[in-house]
Amino acid sequence: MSGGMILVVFALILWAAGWALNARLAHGPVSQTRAAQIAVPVIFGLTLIAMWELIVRGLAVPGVILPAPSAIAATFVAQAGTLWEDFVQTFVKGALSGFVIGCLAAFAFAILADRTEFLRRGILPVGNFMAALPIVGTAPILVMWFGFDWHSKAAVVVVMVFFPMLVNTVAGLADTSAMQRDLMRTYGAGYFQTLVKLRLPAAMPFIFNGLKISTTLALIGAIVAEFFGSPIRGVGFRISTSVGQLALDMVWAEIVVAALAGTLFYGAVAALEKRVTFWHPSHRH
Amino acid sequence: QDMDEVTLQLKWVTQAQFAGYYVAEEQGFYEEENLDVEIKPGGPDIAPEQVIAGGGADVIVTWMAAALAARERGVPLVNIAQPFATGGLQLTCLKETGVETPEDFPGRTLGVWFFGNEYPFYAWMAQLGVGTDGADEDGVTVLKQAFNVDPLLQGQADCISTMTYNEYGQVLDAGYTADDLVNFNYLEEGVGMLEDGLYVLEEDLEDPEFSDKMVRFVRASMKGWKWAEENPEEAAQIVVDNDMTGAQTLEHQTYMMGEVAKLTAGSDGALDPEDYQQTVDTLLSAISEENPAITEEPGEGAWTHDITDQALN
Amino acid sequence: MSNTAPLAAQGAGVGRSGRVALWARGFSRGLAPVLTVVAAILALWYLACIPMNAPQSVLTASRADIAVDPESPSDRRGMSGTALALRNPGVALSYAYVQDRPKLPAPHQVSVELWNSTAVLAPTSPRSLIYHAWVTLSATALGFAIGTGLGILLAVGIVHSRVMDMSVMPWAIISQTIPIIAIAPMIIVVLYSVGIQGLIPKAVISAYLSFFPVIVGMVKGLRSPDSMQLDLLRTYGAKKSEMFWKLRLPSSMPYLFASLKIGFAASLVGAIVGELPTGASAGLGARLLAGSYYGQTIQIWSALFAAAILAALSVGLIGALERVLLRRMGMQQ
Amino acid sequence: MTAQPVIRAKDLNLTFQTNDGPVHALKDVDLDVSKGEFVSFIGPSGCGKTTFLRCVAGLETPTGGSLTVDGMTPDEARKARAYGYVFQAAGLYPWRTIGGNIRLPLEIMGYSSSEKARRVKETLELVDLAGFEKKYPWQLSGGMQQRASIARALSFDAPILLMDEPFGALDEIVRDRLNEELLKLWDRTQKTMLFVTHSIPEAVYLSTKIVVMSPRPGRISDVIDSPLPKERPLDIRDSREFIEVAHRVREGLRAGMEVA
Amino acid sequence: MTAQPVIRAKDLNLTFQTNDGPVHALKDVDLDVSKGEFVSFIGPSGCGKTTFLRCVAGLETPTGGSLTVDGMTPDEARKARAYGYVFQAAGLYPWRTIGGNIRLPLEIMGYSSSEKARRVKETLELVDLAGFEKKYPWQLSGGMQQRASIARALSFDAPILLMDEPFGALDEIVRDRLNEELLKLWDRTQKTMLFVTHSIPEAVYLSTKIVVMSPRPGRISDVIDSPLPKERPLDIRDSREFIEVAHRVREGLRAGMEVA
Ligand SMILES: Nc1ncnc2c1ncn2[C@@H]1O[C@H](COP(=O)(O)OP(=O)(O)OP(=O)(O)O)[C@@H](O)[C@H]1O
Ligand SMILES: Nc1ncnc2c1ncn2[C@@H]1O[C@H](COP(=O)(O)OP(=O)(O)OP(=O)(O)O)[C@@H](O)[C@H]1O
Ligand SMILES: Cc1ncc(C[n+]2csc(CCO)c2C)c(N)n1
Ligand SMILES: [Mg+2]
Ligand SMILES: [Mg+2]
Repeated sequence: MSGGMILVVFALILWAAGWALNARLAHGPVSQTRAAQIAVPVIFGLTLIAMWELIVRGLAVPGVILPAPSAIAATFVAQAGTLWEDFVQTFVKGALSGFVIGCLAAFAFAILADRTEFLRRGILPVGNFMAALPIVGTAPILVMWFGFDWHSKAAVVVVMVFFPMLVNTVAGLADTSAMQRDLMRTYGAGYFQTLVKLRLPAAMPFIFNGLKISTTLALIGAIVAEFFGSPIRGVGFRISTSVGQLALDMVWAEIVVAALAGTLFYGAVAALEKRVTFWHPSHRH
Repeated sequence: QDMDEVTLQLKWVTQAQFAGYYVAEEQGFYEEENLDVEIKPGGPDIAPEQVIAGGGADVIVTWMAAALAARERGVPLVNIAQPFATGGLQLTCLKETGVETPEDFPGRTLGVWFFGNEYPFYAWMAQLGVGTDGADEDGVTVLKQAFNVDPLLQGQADCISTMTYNEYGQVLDAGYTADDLVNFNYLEEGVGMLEDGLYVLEEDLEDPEFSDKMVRFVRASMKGWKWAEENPEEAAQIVVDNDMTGAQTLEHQTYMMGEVAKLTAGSDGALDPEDYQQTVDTLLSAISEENPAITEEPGEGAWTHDITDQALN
Repeated sequence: MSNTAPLAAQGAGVGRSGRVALWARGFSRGLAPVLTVVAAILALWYLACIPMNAPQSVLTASRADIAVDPESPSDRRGMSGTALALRNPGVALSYAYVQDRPKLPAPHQVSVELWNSTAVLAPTSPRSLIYHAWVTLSATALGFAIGTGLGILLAVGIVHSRVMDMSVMPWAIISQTIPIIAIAPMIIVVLYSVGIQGLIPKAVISAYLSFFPVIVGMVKGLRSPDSMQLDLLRTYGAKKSEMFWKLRLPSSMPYLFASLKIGFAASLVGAIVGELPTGASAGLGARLLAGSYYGQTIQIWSALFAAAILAALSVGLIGALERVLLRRMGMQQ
Repeated sequence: MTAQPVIRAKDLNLTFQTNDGPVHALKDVDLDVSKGEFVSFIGPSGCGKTTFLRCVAGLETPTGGSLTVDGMTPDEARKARAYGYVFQAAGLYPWRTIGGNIRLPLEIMGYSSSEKARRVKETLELVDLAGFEKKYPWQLSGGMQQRASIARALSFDAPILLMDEPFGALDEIVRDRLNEELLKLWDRTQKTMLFVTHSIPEAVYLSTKIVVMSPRPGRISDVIDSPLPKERPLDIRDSREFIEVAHRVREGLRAGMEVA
Repeated sequence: MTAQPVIRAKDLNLTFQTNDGPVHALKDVDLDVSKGEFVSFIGPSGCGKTTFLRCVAGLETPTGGSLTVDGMTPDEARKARAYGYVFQAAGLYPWRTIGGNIRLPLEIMGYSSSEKARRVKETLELVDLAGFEKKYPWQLSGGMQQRASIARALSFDAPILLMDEPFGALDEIVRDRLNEELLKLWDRTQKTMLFVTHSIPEAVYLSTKIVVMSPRPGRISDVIDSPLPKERPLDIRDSREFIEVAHRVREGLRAGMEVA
């Protein structure tokens, strides 16, 4: 057996070992602890990365096709400054601002649409139609309209998160049981009171669903938009430029940045969700 | 009898820039050489160097700067033919913005193509001593220009990159006349770099069978180019027929064919070593963070006349 | 424990007095509001065309030797479209809807282009949008099938295996934070190099985007039975498989369909994104790109609308399937 | 006690359309309830008790006949905050604590902070849930949830109290105590009470008027005015009048069952 | 009747951890139930009746003490399909008709088609829901849903029947009838019954053993063996023994309340 094949076999053994370890952690007495809940996915990820390293080396995959994790890590450290600059440009300026504007606008719009039956009936189908629209396609148009800097990226993000948020919020506002609504009616509660005391709390699981979907969309939108014109910084810019320069290690370092940012963003929203919708059955068991 | 298969990866979408290959295919020049050629169109995010490294193509069309950069990064590309004798890359500025000479650049916003096409631009800026981080008065703001000429038309940039055979025509189409525009041709500015050439992997060339295939391929392709130069209208029609997106217009492709013919006119397919050396020197004169194309002489083997010598006999 | 105590959904039957009334009300309840909203959007759209296209209108007019204000092009450069339109109302209006490459094409321009590129041409012509829609749809459908199958399988695994729940779910989330467009060209190149091309690379990207909504929805759906419903089966000593078929699966149906709809839209995005880098092959994504490359805004918009119509039709189909199935299951009143 | 009628149902009909044909939930229901009366509804399950209460509260629209509350339509009365309603199931909001659930109507009706706190405390004590104010609904047993929902309806001053089997999930002792408390409250506040129960003794003990209903179609088969005095110690249940009334109710129920 | 014990609880404890401190739902519960016994549990709401039944069924894991069912752990017994369970709320599956809901356990336990059909029909008649087989749960009134859930538990042959206030939402007449039917069924099948109720007469009428519980912490305060004969016509409720037992239960409940 060649040296390369040995590495590949070793990778498979590592996989089995990692899985076995996780199985013990997950079913063992420690499974409920926080440490185990973090350790299991981390071990899973580490085995995947180790396998990647071994297989890339074992099969001698060219670095311009798929670089090894070790090379990516080295670039990540060496280029930390550039990566940070790209992160600020794409995530903070583009994605985050677009996310906030888009979600707030959708929320306000949902409340407005919800106010009158007529509007809701009109807007929901149109909103659903637009939500199914492959919004990435609007990126070239929005870049044309809003220029190449972060404003157009934010605009793409706004458009991308708007409809999922709108549809979720409207659906959430309607998700109350007959009895819960009847109770409010017996109190002679007004529209606003019913909204604040019943429908908004009841809508929270849906709203957070929309927010969570939007976090991943926001990042994708901001990056995609950079492919259609950008200043010379930003995650999307760097990725496309580095692919052209065959600097695949840099490409993957940027992907790591995006994944880290996205995961933290998602995690933050999920943590908030847990605090706000603690009462929902899916958070209780 | 079985024909030899060849896969060609283009640098960009189907257009008259690659007319020679489509003509050779349609006119049966490849078939005459007993070749079955598959032409794969490229696109904005397809790096031909990466495709060939992954084994997805036998031969690619790319620019020399990108090929040399790939070579330094471990993809040993060899230039086997150079159908484009000169280059069509230029920087096009609007006179009304007040840019007439390179001295007017500082403080301006310039549109540049990246994805391996940025090397000539950075070499030029290095030569002019103009900063590219846009921070100070003496520098320029660089914007990554996408696929079209919008930044110029919409006033987001003072100058943009164009190819003589394509984007420049689009600017003219948009209603500007040649008098409204100033063109800086990279070749004339002394930072020209060789454009579309044919490249293969070094180790493939060691295989005599493969070499032989390439000889026939280059011969047929050059025949196609010459045919295209002589019959620009028919060539444009062939290109349009091969466009699967249905987006190309005959009018624009005819224009493009006319301009491209000017670039291929001086070439019989053989690489001029002086042009090669100029490209290398320019690249080496401007090594920087932004411009990491190559850091040392590519050395022997970055190009060869073996194929063209045999093909032209 | 029993905060979900059952109460017949009272009042559901109120006012359903005959089909005639239903039909009569159908218009005001269904079509009229949608039409109103659409009309409002169209009106806004037409209005927006004027300032959006004003700079080009004014340029065209000045070339045709019509007096415009301000006269010098360099003075005009810094001005907004609205300002230009206000200073040249006549010019802005008369050229707003007739440009070849407008910044914002008017609805009728898009419809005409849509009509010309669908009804007039043979569906097999590369200039026909039907042809491109078909190319995209086939990649979407394949990717959607793969993604949905994978998503359901993983969800079943996650619900039944703690190891999978704890290890796969976080990584499924992380996988979605990777910008797909960044790796799409690489996926295509890598698959190229092992000899796979055409439909499958696009389908792989589609599947990558669509498995996530399905996994999330299905995990939620399979976990949606409340503790009493689960306890009931546990008292029967039901096996895990019986729990799945008799309880988890039926109660996950509404969630499944909701995520199928999102998943399909995601698949379509995936197929289009997969078509972008290979700008010269067929498909709606290639159309979008080619349009963008040549500044053909009308073509971009019509490709976009073709994609939206495709999505709406497919999602509508899934919705119809949902209604039929849920009604047969008695879950819809 | 027999003042002007507050609730006036005339020829009330309600038919539900279901997938297999219409269900006649209420048929030709005629009933007058005067201000301050305590009316119990009793009848086999499915006879339309809940449906009738819902009509009174304006939650269901009758398909025939007329129904007025204090001269207004049920809807207007509802908007005038005439009702306290205890549903057949507890229906607490899961995102609010027990205290928060009881506070809900007080918030809506704009009571002052101190008044809110006072009333929450008072009604929690009334239903024996002091100390559970900060718990969430799912942390309580079924009976405790039901008591919380009673507290919620009692916390504010609605002139009409509609209670749909409020004590169904409670044990006899607590039930007896709550029955007594309810009578006291009624005496003190002069509310008009509509009360659904399945327990004959409970109906007789509490009511000034007992409405016996029978199913398919749901209609009133008997209306019994109670001869019992207003003052009712628990041992009144051993008195002759009590047993007689109970007997008549039981007979009414039997008869209704046989016809159906 | 006093054969070997089927259910054996020794020093059983169960504590729930909640947001504001632990709740001691069961404390030091000792109880033996013999095969074929009919045991009723009575006690104020929140005293742990439901929790105890859930422990027996293996749905809740005690935090202390031991509990065996037929010598097995509750979990093993559950897998051996020893239980029929009627929950405090009906808990019908909304996507199945009433008939489909009753068929559910039969499907799981692999009864033959004809047997399934026969049993569904039989139990529907038993609970007076013949003709509602094809209706969906939300088309039924609260009491009808509860009856359907009783039918579901009775349709198959589990040796141990756990019923958590099954008749809470039913009217007296139907309740009486179902009480009689339940006794007949018990007599015929020799099942072991654990039955939670809030009605003292019901507990006394049905049981061979009455367990009185008291809350905070939930524990057993009295266990009363019934002296009543196995044959029990409805009017046994007027007998002296009956009234005496009822009295003892009531006293037990009172005492438990005062201590708490
Ligand atoms: N939403 C509905 N759709 C169709 N039928 C309904 C609906 N709600 C109630 N019904 C039917 O109307 C009849 C009366 O129901 P209702 O809930 O008023 O009975 P009830 O007297 O309150 O019974 P219970 O004592 O069991 O609560 C029943 O036959 C029931 O099946
Ligand atoms: N999931 C839970 N989390 C926290 N506390 C709980 C939970 N379930 C029950 N409890 C508590 O345990 C105690 C006993 O509850 P249980 O449901 O057994 O009462 P019960 O005797 O059945 O009352 P009821 O007659 O009202 O149904 C109560 O104080 C209740 O608040
Ligand atoms: C993203 C991207 N932008 C620009 C170019 C530059 N380019 C090289 S060849 C060619 C065709 C000329 O019309 C063009 C435009 C590229 N390759 N990729
Ligand atoms: Mg009812
Ligand atoms: Mg209980």
